[in-house]
Amino acid sequence: MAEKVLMKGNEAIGEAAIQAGCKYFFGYPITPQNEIPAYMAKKLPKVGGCFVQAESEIAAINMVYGAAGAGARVMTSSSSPGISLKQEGISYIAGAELPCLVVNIVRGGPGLGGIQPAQSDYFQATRGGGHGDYRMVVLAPSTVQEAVDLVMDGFDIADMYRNPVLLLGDGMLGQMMEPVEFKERKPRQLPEKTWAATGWKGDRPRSVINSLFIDPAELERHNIKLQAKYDTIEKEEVRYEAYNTEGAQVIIASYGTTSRIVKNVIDDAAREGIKIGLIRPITLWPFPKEIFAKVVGQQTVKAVLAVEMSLGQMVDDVRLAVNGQKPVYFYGRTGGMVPRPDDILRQVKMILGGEA
Amino acid sequence: MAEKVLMKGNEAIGEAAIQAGCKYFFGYPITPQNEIPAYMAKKLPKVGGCFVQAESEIAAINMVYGAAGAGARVMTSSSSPGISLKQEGISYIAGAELPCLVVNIVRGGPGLGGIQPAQSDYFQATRGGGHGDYRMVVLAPSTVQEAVDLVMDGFDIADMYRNPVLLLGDGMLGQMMEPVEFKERKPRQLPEKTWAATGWKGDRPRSVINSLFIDPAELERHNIKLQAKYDTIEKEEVRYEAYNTEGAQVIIASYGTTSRIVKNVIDDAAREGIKIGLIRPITLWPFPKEIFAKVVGQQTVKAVLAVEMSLGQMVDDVRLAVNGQKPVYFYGRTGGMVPRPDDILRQVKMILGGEA
Amino acid sequence: MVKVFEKPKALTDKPFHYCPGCTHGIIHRLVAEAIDELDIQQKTIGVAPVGCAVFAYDYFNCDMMEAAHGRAPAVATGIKRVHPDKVVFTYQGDGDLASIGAAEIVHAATRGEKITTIFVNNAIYGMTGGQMAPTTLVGQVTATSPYGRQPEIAGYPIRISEMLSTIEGAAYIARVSVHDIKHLMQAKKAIKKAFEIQIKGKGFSIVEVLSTCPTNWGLTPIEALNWLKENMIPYYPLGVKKDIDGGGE
Amino acid sequence: MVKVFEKPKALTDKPFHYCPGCTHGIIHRLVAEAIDELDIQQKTIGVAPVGCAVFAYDYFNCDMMEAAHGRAPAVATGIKRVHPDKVVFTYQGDGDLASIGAAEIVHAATRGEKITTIFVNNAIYGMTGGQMAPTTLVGQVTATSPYGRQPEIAGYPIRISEMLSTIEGAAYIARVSVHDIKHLMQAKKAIKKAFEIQIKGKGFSIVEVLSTCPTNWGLTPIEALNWLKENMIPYYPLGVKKDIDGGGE
Amino acid sequence: MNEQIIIAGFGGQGIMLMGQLLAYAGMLEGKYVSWLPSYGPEMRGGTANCNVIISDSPVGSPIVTEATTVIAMNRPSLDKFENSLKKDGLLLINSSLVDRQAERKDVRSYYIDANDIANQLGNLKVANMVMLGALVELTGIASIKTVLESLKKVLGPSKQHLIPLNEQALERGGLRVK
Amino acid sequence: MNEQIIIAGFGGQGIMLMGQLLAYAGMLEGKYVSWLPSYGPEMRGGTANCNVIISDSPVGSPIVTEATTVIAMNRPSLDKFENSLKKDGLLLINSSLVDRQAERKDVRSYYIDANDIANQLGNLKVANMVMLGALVELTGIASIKTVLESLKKVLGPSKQHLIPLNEQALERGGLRVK
Amino acid sequence: MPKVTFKEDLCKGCELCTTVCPRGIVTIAKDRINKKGYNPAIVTDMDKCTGCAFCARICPDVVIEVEK
Amino acid sequence: MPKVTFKEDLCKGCELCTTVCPRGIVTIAKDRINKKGYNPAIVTDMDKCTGCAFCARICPDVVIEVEK
Ligand SMILES: Cc1ncc(C[n+]2csc(CCOP(=O)(O)OP(=O)(O)O)c2C)c(N)n1
Ligand SMILES: Cc1ncc(C[n+]2csc(CCOP(=O)(O)OP(=O)(O)O)c2C)c(N)n1
Ligand code: SF4
Ligand code: SF4
Ligand code: SF4
Ligand code: SF4
Ligand code: SF4
Ligand code: SF4
Ligand SMILES: [Mg+2]
Ligand SMILES: [Mg+2]
Repeated sequence: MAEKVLMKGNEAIGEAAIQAGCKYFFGYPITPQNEIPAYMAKKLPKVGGCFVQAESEIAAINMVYGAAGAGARVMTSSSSPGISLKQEGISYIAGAELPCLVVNIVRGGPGLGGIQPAQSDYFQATRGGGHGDYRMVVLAPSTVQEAVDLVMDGFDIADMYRNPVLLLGDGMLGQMMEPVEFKERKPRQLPEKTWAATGWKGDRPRSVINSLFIDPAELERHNIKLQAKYDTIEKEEVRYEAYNTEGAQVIIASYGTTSRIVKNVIDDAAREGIKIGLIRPITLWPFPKEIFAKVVGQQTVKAVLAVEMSLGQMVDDVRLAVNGQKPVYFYGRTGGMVPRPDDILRQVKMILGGEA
Repeated sequence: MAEKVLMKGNEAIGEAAIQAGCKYFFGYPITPQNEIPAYMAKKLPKVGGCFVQAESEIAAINMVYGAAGAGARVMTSSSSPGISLKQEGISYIAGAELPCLVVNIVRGGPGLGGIQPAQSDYFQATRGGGHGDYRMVVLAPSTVQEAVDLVMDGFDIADMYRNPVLLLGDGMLGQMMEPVEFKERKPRQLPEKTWAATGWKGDRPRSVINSLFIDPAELERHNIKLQAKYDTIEKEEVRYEAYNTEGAQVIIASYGTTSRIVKNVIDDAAREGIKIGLIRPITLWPFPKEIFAKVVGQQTVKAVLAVEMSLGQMVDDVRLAVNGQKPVYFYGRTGGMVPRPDDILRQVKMILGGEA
Repeated sequence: MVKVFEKPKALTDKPFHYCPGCTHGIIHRLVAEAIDELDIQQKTIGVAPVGCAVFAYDYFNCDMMEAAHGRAPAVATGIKRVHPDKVVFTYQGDGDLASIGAAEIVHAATRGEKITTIFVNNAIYGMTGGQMAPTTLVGQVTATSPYGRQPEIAGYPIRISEMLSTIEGAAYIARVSVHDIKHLMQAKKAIKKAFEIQIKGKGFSIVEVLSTCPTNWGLTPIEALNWLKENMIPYYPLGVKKDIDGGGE
Repeated sequence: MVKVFEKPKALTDKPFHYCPGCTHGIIHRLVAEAIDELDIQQKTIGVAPVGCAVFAYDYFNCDMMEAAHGRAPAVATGIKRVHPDKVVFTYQGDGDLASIGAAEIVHAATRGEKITTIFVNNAIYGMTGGQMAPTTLVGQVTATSPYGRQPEIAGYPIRISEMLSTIEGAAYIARVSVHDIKHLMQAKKAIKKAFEIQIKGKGFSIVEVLSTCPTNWGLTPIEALNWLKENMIPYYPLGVKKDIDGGGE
Repeated sequence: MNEQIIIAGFGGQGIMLMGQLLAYAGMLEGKYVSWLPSYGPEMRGGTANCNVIISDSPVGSPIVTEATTVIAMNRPSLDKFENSLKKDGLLLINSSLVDRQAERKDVRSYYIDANDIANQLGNLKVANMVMLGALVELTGIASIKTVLESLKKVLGPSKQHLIPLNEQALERGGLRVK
Repeated sequence: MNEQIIIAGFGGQGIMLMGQLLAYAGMLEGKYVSWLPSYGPEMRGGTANCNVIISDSPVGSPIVTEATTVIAMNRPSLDKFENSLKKDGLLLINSSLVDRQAERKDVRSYYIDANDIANQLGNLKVANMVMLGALVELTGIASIKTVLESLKKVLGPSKQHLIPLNEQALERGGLRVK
Repeated sequence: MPKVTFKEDLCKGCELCTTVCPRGIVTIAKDRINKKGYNPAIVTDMDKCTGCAFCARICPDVVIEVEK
Repeated sequence: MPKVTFKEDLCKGCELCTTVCPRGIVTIAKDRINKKGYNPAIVTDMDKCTGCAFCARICPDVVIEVEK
């Protein structure tokens, strides 16, 4: 077993990437993720890699496109406004089917907003803030350890499917320290990157990294191919945690750091004889629909409550998953405010009391 | 009655904006919307306005921010990749509560994609491709005349609520010609722009256009205020067309140019004794949920079919609106391919035959 | 007794949030003095950047807009086109202007946009905690150049004033410093001149002001002024780089 | 008999889609000839722009990537950092490089990125149907300057080579033309030199090639070459603007 | 009336204008109309086509999937669109440039040597008007007068001197199929 | 054990380090731990605080809403966090800089003249270690030995010469509340 | 004797080659069109050719090959 | 006689003013701290003041007013 170390979320993300074999990082400063580029600037040269501070988030994501197309494991990170700027680039990466890891340590918005933790980029993350029919795999860790594990898995998923993967954290996750362990992982069987542009010696077809299909029939074929890939991902890569769900009266849907607060609420509620269950999506896309359908079907369950640090974004996916079986409620804080356990519990009681 | 003229969608959009009092346009070339900036470049100087070709879509949207903050009616237009680039700026405009009209003449994606008509930016449009909790009003005309009318209404809605409004068309709408009439409109009662930055003479509070709230409690208050505004819009501004819905066996949900094809299908189906109804959202956000709930509740309705030029984006909203009452199916073409009436009809028959 | 020095009217009463000894404060005051002397407070609209000066909208006592990071020149363009009779200025840091906003400043100059830019070059990203800027000197240690800026990896610092001087639409370009009284008086003159150029409709004007960041340089305010003088000025020579209105070097 | 002229190996067999007489085709060939002569086809990775040359990935017979509009220098940076031993070039139009991609080219130069850029300046946006570019000449009528480019509104054309020459990391900068045999031979020399500079690891190199757009200029191909010579060259003087390896003007 | 028309040819043959005039004329005669062009990257020498619908009821899809009329101004256009024509539809072929006969036997085919006629009129550019003349003659979609009126609006004041030539071309086209 | 600790003071007082050492020590002693800092725009002279949780079971929310311990290194911190303390909680006040007494009577308050003690030790910077010494003494969260071990890891090889001074400070702090 | 070959079907009839031939022997064949629909360029009098390859060098479509 | 006034509570003790006074009469009051928590700047010997306002001009926080 590897040694446990106490690390900041942001730094742990950087270290996990390096241990996953990521040698290239292109980024631009923005709070609250600045420790990621700083860590990479310090460490990458020592592993024969390269850190480049790009002139902007747009340049950074396009450098990622170049490095990914050249066959490298590569990463960028930013926070909300910076991620908005990357949307065109992300759409290109998805369109050209390149693997990479994008990290969004979310802060309050819209606009310049604030710098405190938020989850208000859920729509952007899961629906593609960019143009066209594409999807990113969205991983939402709730602890620093999980962030480390998901960074490593994320690179594998990206390479497996030739698709960008987004790690969605928030300022709290990025700034906090927790013990982490960098575990030995058994490597996933990954396809070779025969498609990469590495210089053409005639021993394989010429590599052309591209997302232009001027003939609409061709573009549709490409889109359908992408869709088939997304279907496979929806089948193979769904992850979630179902906690205390059996016989629960209310199911709370919550992800990331917010779900940790919900766990406190579950304990508090238990003391008062209220049974709350938690479904914590770990992949926000693909969304764990089936477990909702299943858990919510229980007789005991009166309602579902989505708790988010936003004004209601994941709640759409929860409603889609629940599909009218049970009422779905929402409670959220936003702008950098973090839900308090007692307020969440009050919501649950209101729901059970028929007041919500 | 004003004279009818035959106009290209893109040019009609430009003319409508000018007639609505828009004097400033900032844009960047991209197919298939190039006739909009070209029209504005030609006409704005003649009405004492100003056309600026920005150095990029990002500069354009930020010029819009500046001009809107300075109190002007202002507009920009682009197509999919360019709209992705504007996401940060749009989030700023929403955050600072500035009114403006953004036009997206959608083409196939992702990435560079193609230039033929598509509706695959629905998610981006309705969910906010940018960061943070915000919404744009999204208007989806299906004819050139409706585009003209909605451009004019769009400016009013923007001013009314101090919010960006998106006009979502596609290459077909932008490129086609139809007869249009620029009707006399009775002006909506709009609030004065006392908040605009126009130079401070001490006769009003100093104008500060801003979206930064460093204190999360303040940012949350701001977000809740925005949310209240969005709630009002959801109540006041929903628009749709319900066509042939009474006693329909299948309800097709479709918007924009696609809905025109569906209308052909409805006629074709009628000839075969199949009754199809159409719900055509005109505002994609706010989405016309209630009419779905109502129409779909009819005994006769066996199912709902969403038809889109995408691989399934609006279908989420349709499902949310139908909320499990009836099964919801999807049929789409993508990448610039346009659904054919016979293929749509085949889908309907499959649904009715239980094969879908 | 007459006041020989008091707070300019174009500054609000809000105390600056800047770190002790940070020369952003001096530069704010110089801009405000220029506004006062030209008596244009009522017709000035300022644009704040994203950077330590983000709260400039709280300090300048005129209408203000806060722009997205790097986009102040585009925002100013939007304002100026709507109000050609107003005086529009941007206040931007080196990360904001020279890095993410490089295209916007180049094109404001290219269009000969009749705005004035105050460009505060402190060779670092202050706000975000001291990362490398395009203007960071070779060898300078920052959060993202932990081994000192290495030209092999990160290239050489960019001289914005010299670069913009090649652009026809730029009417007035000067680099100044505020590390001592003599230089800050020159800085003020340049800032005033830049506004005058705008008012005369000559084109785009920009004043690059060398500035300190004691906090992220890891120096005391006094040491920081010396570091500026000894390290920045040799690489960033002061002077009027362009003046289509006569003058220049 | 020996072939004194044949299609270079670094071009595929795919016929160009360019309009009749469009000099993009000549420039493609010159680049390919340089690649052949330096015998670097197997280690060259090219980056195509968004513009009429978007399909360059079909024409250059080496590994290629298609970049987002304006971002080719960033994409090339990503490639070069992963493969420092390869030769990486971008091929970009004036809308792509001088307008939307202004920040990317300035910063590739600033970082001294060891890539080569072929910059095709045809004073217009060809692909999208003839809109004004930052390089469009004063008075030139385009789709978005229907009354001719007016400096009051749109400023003056930007001279990219001169602007980039102020940047330390730029090792080689030349402006050339292809309007006649003599000039196109010089153009080829410059392109080859630019690649050599990259191979030697000296820094960033760029060749600005004046080019025609008969279609959107509304001229015949022959008239277009003359228009280039008579109107573009006086504003965009030819020559080596910078050569840290010796030479230059 | 529900005319679903495809007009196709080389870029530069005035294909788009033909369609626009037709739609304009239809509008002037009180019909519902739409015009939809093909569009693509700007390149000379490409092919161009447009869809025109002229109808007594509001136009649904502006895309013509089953044409009532196809005008093929060159060979590739005939190859591409012959099969889009519905049974008994009208096929107008510019025989000056098309070196084959129609393959469809279930349609009404007309061969008009539009370029030659235009040449005779002294301006190759009006070949499109010749075809248009033939079309309105055959379908009665609009009168030549209305087409001319449309042309006046589309051309703008500076080009009114071109009207007589175009009128001649329209008439010659009409005569050709009378 | 479920210690929920808030540590607050001026930036520059070593607040963050205190919290990190505590969390590190907790981890070394086999507990579940988390450390969460306040963060904001980089400005000198601001206030800083962090939340530390040390628990026998996995840490849910890393945010301390009801503290078992509050360390107030200056007056504004006391003003801000005194009320976050739960009944019977521990309130450690740096009496060198705080010029008032605790208002809460339902908590256990200790006044430690940390700056003065640090001054006596010849380095004002170790005032934080003095407080930390007092804390571990009072709570038994970790031994001074583990805290020192943590410090060694956190400081890195180049700063090991600082260990003895810090050890002294920890001990002096412990003694102060014994 | 030098030999100039045209891949005629690639020619777009742009006429650039006709302007650079020092011997004035490159012209456009007005009487025929190639597959692309253009009048192609030809050499009228190969005997006069110097093999200078100017025509080939200016051709934007790499239509021409020159042997000597 | 010139008069120099400090809005003491705005002072951040940066000491810049102490470096520019031609008479060397501006110093930091080490013995007290202001509301913000800094040792503020003061003039020790107002009689020597020339009213040159250098101290005010270099002060980044507009703490100083000078009358003459
Ligand atoms: C799009 C975007 N990217 C990054 C940031 C984060 N950010 C805030 S300030 C800043 C840099 C500030 O540096 P500079 O412009 O030099 O100003 P200074 O603070 O040094 O005065 C950055 C990168 C942001 N807010 N938005
Ligand atoms: C983000 C984005 N904006 C705009 C476009 C549309 N677009 C395609 S090519 C082009 C300009 C091409 O001009 P230039 O770079 O000068 O190349 P040329 O065609 O003249 O060779 C533009 C604006 C796009 N594809 N993507
Ligand atoms: S961080 Fe630097 S630039 Fe920002 S206020 Fe502090 S000293 Fe000034
Ligand atoms: S549009 Fe212009 S630049 Fe593009 S291929 Fe045609 S002539 Fe060349
Ligand atoms: S090779 Fe020279 S001489 Fe011969 S045809 Fe070509 S241009 Fe003329
Ligand atoms: S230059 Fe080439 S394409 Fe042009 S006419 Fe001559 S051979 Fe044909
Ligand atoms: S006004 Fe001049 S002399 Fe007087 S205290 Fe200030 S700096 Fe010194
Ligand atoms: S310069 Fe101003 S802030 Fe600094 S010590 Fe002097 S008075 Fe105080
Ligand atoms: Mg800076
Ligand atoms: Mg161009």
